[in-house]
Amino acid sequence: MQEMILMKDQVAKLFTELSEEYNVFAPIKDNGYIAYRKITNVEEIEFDYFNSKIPPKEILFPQMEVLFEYKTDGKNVIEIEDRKDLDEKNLLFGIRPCDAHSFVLLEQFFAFGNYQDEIFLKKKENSIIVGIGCNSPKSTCFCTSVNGYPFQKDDMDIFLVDLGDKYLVEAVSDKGRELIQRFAWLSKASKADVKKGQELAKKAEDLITTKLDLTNTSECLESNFSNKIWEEISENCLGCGSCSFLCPTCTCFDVIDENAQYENRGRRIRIWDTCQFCLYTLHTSGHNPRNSSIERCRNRVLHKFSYYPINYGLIGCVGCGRCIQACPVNNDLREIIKKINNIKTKEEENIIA
Amino acid sequence: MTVQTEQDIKVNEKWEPKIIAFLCNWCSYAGADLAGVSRIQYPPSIRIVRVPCSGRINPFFIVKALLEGWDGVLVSGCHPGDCHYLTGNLVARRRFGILKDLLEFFGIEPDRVSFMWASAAEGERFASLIKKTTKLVKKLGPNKKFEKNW
Amino acid sequence: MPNPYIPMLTIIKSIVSENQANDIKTLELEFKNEEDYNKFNYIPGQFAEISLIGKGESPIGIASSPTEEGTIKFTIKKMGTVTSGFHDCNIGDVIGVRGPFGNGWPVEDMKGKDIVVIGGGFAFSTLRSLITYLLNENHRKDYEKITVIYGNRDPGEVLYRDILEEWKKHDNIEVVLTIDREVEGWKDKVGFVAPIVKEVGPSSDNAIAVVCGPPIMIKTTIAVLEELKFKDEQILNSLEMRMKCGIGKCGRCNIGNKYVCIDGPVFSLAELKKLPAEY
Amino acid sequence: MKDIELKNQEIENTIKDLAKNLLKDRKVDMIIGYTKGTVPLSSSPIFITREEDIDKLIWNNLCYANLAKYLAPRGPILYNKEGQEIKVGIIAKGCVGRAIIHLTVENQINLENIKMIGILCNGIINRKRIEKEIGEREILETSVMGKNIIVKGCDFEETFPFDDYMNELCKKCKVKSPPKVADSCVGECLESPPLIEDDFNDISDFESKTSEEKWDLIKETLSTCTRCYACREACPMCYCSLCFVDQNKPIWFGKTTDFTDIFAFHFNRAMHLAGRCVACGACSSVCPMGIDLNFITRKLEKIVKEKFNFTSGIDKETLPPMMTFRMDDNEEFMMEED
Repeated sequence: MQEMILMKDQVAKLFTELSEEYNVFAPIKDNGYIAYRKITNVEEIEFDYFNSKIPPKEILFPQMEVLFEYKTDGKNVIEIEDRKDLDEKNLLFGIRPCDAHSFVLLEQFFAFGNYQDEIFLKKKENSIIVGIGCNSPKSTCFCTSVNGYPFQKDDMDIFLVDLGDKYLVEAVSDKGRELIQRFAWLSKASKADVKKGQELAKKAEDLITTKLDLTNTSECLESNFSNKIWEEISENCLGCGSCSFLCPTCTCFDVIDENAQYENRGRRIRIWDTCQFCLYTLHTSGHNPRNSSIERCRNRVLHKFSYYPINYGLIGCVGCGRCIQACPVNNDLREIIKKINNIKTKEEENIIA
Repeated sequence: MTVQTEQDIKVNEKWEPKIIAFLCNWCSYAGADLAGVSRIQYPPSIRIVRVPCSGRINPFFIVKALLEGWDGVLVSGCHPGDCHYLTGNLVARRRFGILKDLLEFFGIEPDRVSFMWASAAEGERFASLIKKTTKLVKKLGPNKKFEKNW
Repeated sequence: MPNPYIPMLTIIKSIVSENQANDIKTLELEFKNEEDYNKFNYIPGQFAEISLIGKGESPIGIASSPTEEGTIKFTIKKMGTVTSGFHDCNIGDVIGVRGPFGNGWPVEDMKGKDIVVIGGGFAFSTLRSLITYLLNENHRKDYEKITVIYGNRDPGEVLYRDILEEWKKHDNIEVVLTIDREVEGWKDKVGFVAPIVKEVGPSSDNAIAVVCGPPIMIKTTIAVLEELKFKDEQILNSLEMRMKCGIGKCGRCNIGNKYVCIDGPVFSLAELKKLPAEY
Repeated sequence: MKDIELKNQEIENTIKDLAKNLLKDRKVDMIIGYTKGTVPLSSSPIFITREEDIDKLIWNNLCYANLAKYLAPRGPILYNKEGQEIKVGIIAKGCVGRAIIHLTVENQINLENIKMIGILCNGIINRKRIEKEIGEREILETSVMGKNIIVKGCDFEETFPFDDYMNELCKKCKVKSPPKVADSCVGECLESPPLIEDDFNDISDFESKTSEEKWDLIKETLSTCTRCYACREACPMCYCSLCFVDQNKPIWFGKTTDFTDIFAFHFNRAMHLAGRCVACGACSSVCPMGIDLNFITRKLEKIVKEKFNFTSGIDKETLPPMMTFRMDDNEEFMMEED
């Protein structure tokens, strides 16, 4: 389909037309950092940004989400109400390629097996992703090492390239194509614009300095479960949740009931959880299969770089680098991967006692 | 929370605040009992929770009460030196001193949470302090800060 | 697909206290509407997420066998917030049930084989479901010799005493009860489960051993079974894991890349040996 | 005052020598220190057992972690595989020394096993403030030159005055090196507990606000909290085996990110730190959402200073306020009949 041009001053016009039908989520500045929020007017949008602190995953899989609500007669439940807001249409504006790819991983996970997580899947169904290429990736980015690249557009519906005063617009999916046809006032992109887009793509890719070789990381992880290297990797880990709560592919959640007991109603909600917390696998009997930071750090790395490839054939990491920036003790994931890759000695020699 | 205008306070003149009162079993609870027995009138705004000693009060109780929507919290124990457990109220006094300052620093109106000593013989004093607390909390209006509106 | 987190509503029909300490009770639940029950077809060894809506949800093994029509039973030990909530319930209260989850005992592959059922403590509930299923008149003939070895700390802890007595009367099943230490008035065996299994010495050819109980009992019993030349595929056990969703989404019950709630809870020793020792 | 980067270099050399000697003479089995971070504006705690790793040790103004955290019971460091206690050398800036002393007063650590390698701390940079002011541009490299912090990116270079962009707590810090305790302190130590005067004027304008304004400000500051507990896990004083937010019998406060639950967590953690917090600023330095908790720390110090004339972690003999009481404690806050 022919690439189009959207002038930056036309974004307001685009937004007003979209916001009747869609809840528009876009990057705004919140307490010093970028966050994706539902916006009411276009001035709130922050156009010059690298990426958000909390990934856009929180739009479709929020940190606190209602599973169902219920009414009681004081003691017993009399009625359970399913969620009614799942059919609302969302438009996610300004999503980076790595985060867009994270939606594919999340969808793969929530749809896997004979139980599908309807809540996430319906919301993803009703969302349109308008992504933007990364003109200036950071040194902590390593999307090229996990089958991604700064201008990857196949996980988006509409792909924009920031050409300075205008956007190069390209429809990727049918949803995207059908949406673009509605805006007849978009002008056609010139050859020069398209060429400039490709140059930016090439330039962005060269900016990525981190190169991780993940070819046999999965096997290495599998055969080195009780290698002493894990003690060294998790030595200074504090066991907080920063890395998982800022990770676009972490999906673990806890389920809690909340009651408004004086009004005889309540709701069952789910909140983000992380394998780094002590309660995560604590049995009621007191036994905890993953008792210290050694097992927990290992589980996080294994889950994304060994279990995901085995179960779903995809690497469970999009290379956004948020966990590298957020870690209080700077436990760099790239260093962990390098340490795993160059484990020479077989597993038997240095076993965790 | 909207700023409480003069007009609002007048409107809810008949609004009776709900105050949870942790009374120490040996002095304050007996004081309350004495106030009742000698027919001393005081506003029906408090709900009494009897505790062995004011030292038993954990700051969680007070924060949890405010979170659950109580309009005021009152903790009453024996006068220093009269404590049945000798040092319960002395330990509590330090804890409450810090708690009161911290609550105020975090934006909870100071008059919402009050501490007092009342011995078993001071029925009068108990009733007047209840009147005073109720007046203070009534002036502040209902506790709307922690409503989880869903 | 409906929202998988919404439970089906059931009503408590009967509550039976199973032990002297009165901290283990069996709840018998009847589904509020009929087609929920018809949809709820399960095999022994599966579990369900039963919830006291307002308090929480917990994964409990289904104690009743599919052959017992009309209701489903759960044996619950009073441990945490939710289970204590169940113990405060009385007849007629509403309980939410989600399930059945997990793979359950492979009753099909067990056909034509000797079955050695080894249970310990209150984990016997899923074994009760299995044994009742096996003893059912139109299933019993598919299986050879059935031996049940059930160990407990003391007589007060033995679950389902009436059913055990009844099974003892049957001629097509051998029931061996044991307690850890000698208590006067106890007619059956005394000693830990593992030595008793060695004593009973079930033959391992064409046999399946089903082990379910506290981790220490499983470890010692498996050692004995290996001595009796039970191969790894012949030893099955049902794992206990912390669970929240029961459908493989909340992520916490994984051993290696397998989730205990969807790939288990029943694993053969061969499968367990392939997984990392993290359970 | 000598330029900061020379001072840092000097400190770095001394701690390397001291650490090497301690390891060589088998006085300690392990050294806990800081090493260079792989990302600008950060450092990483490191545990050194071999002499050849000593030169991984660094000292700069980004060593924000409080290393005493690894000594408290939850840290696995204190015992080797056979379960015997091991002797640990620890790079101790002032607040790390205070934390160790306070943990000793609370009988959590055994001081004979600990050798504090004392240094005269010259302040920690407020990394989150710089991160927010640089905004979305990438920081490639940071350094300290003369009186300024130089932050370089691919197409920009910004300088920040060191004294202003230092951590708020470091600006007011009076205990720049660890107080001397018996023979467990090598290098720079304070001979006697320092005399602390502090007018706490930095939080007076916040305190003078009305309850409404304070509540709105607190709500605005804390509302972006994601409950990841990095602040709790970085704090040396938070060593409970089961934190009150993790308890479920009873469930005290919710675990959601609704503001009531965020308030409950931060308020009660502050309450638990009264008279125990050693003002190291680690909680604000590690917060991924850049929430500045330092003004709460300042208030805690102020309450305890004014009411009980106590500063935590400077004197092994005096008991912290919440562990004792006096007959004549002040009680103006008590309600009296009017």
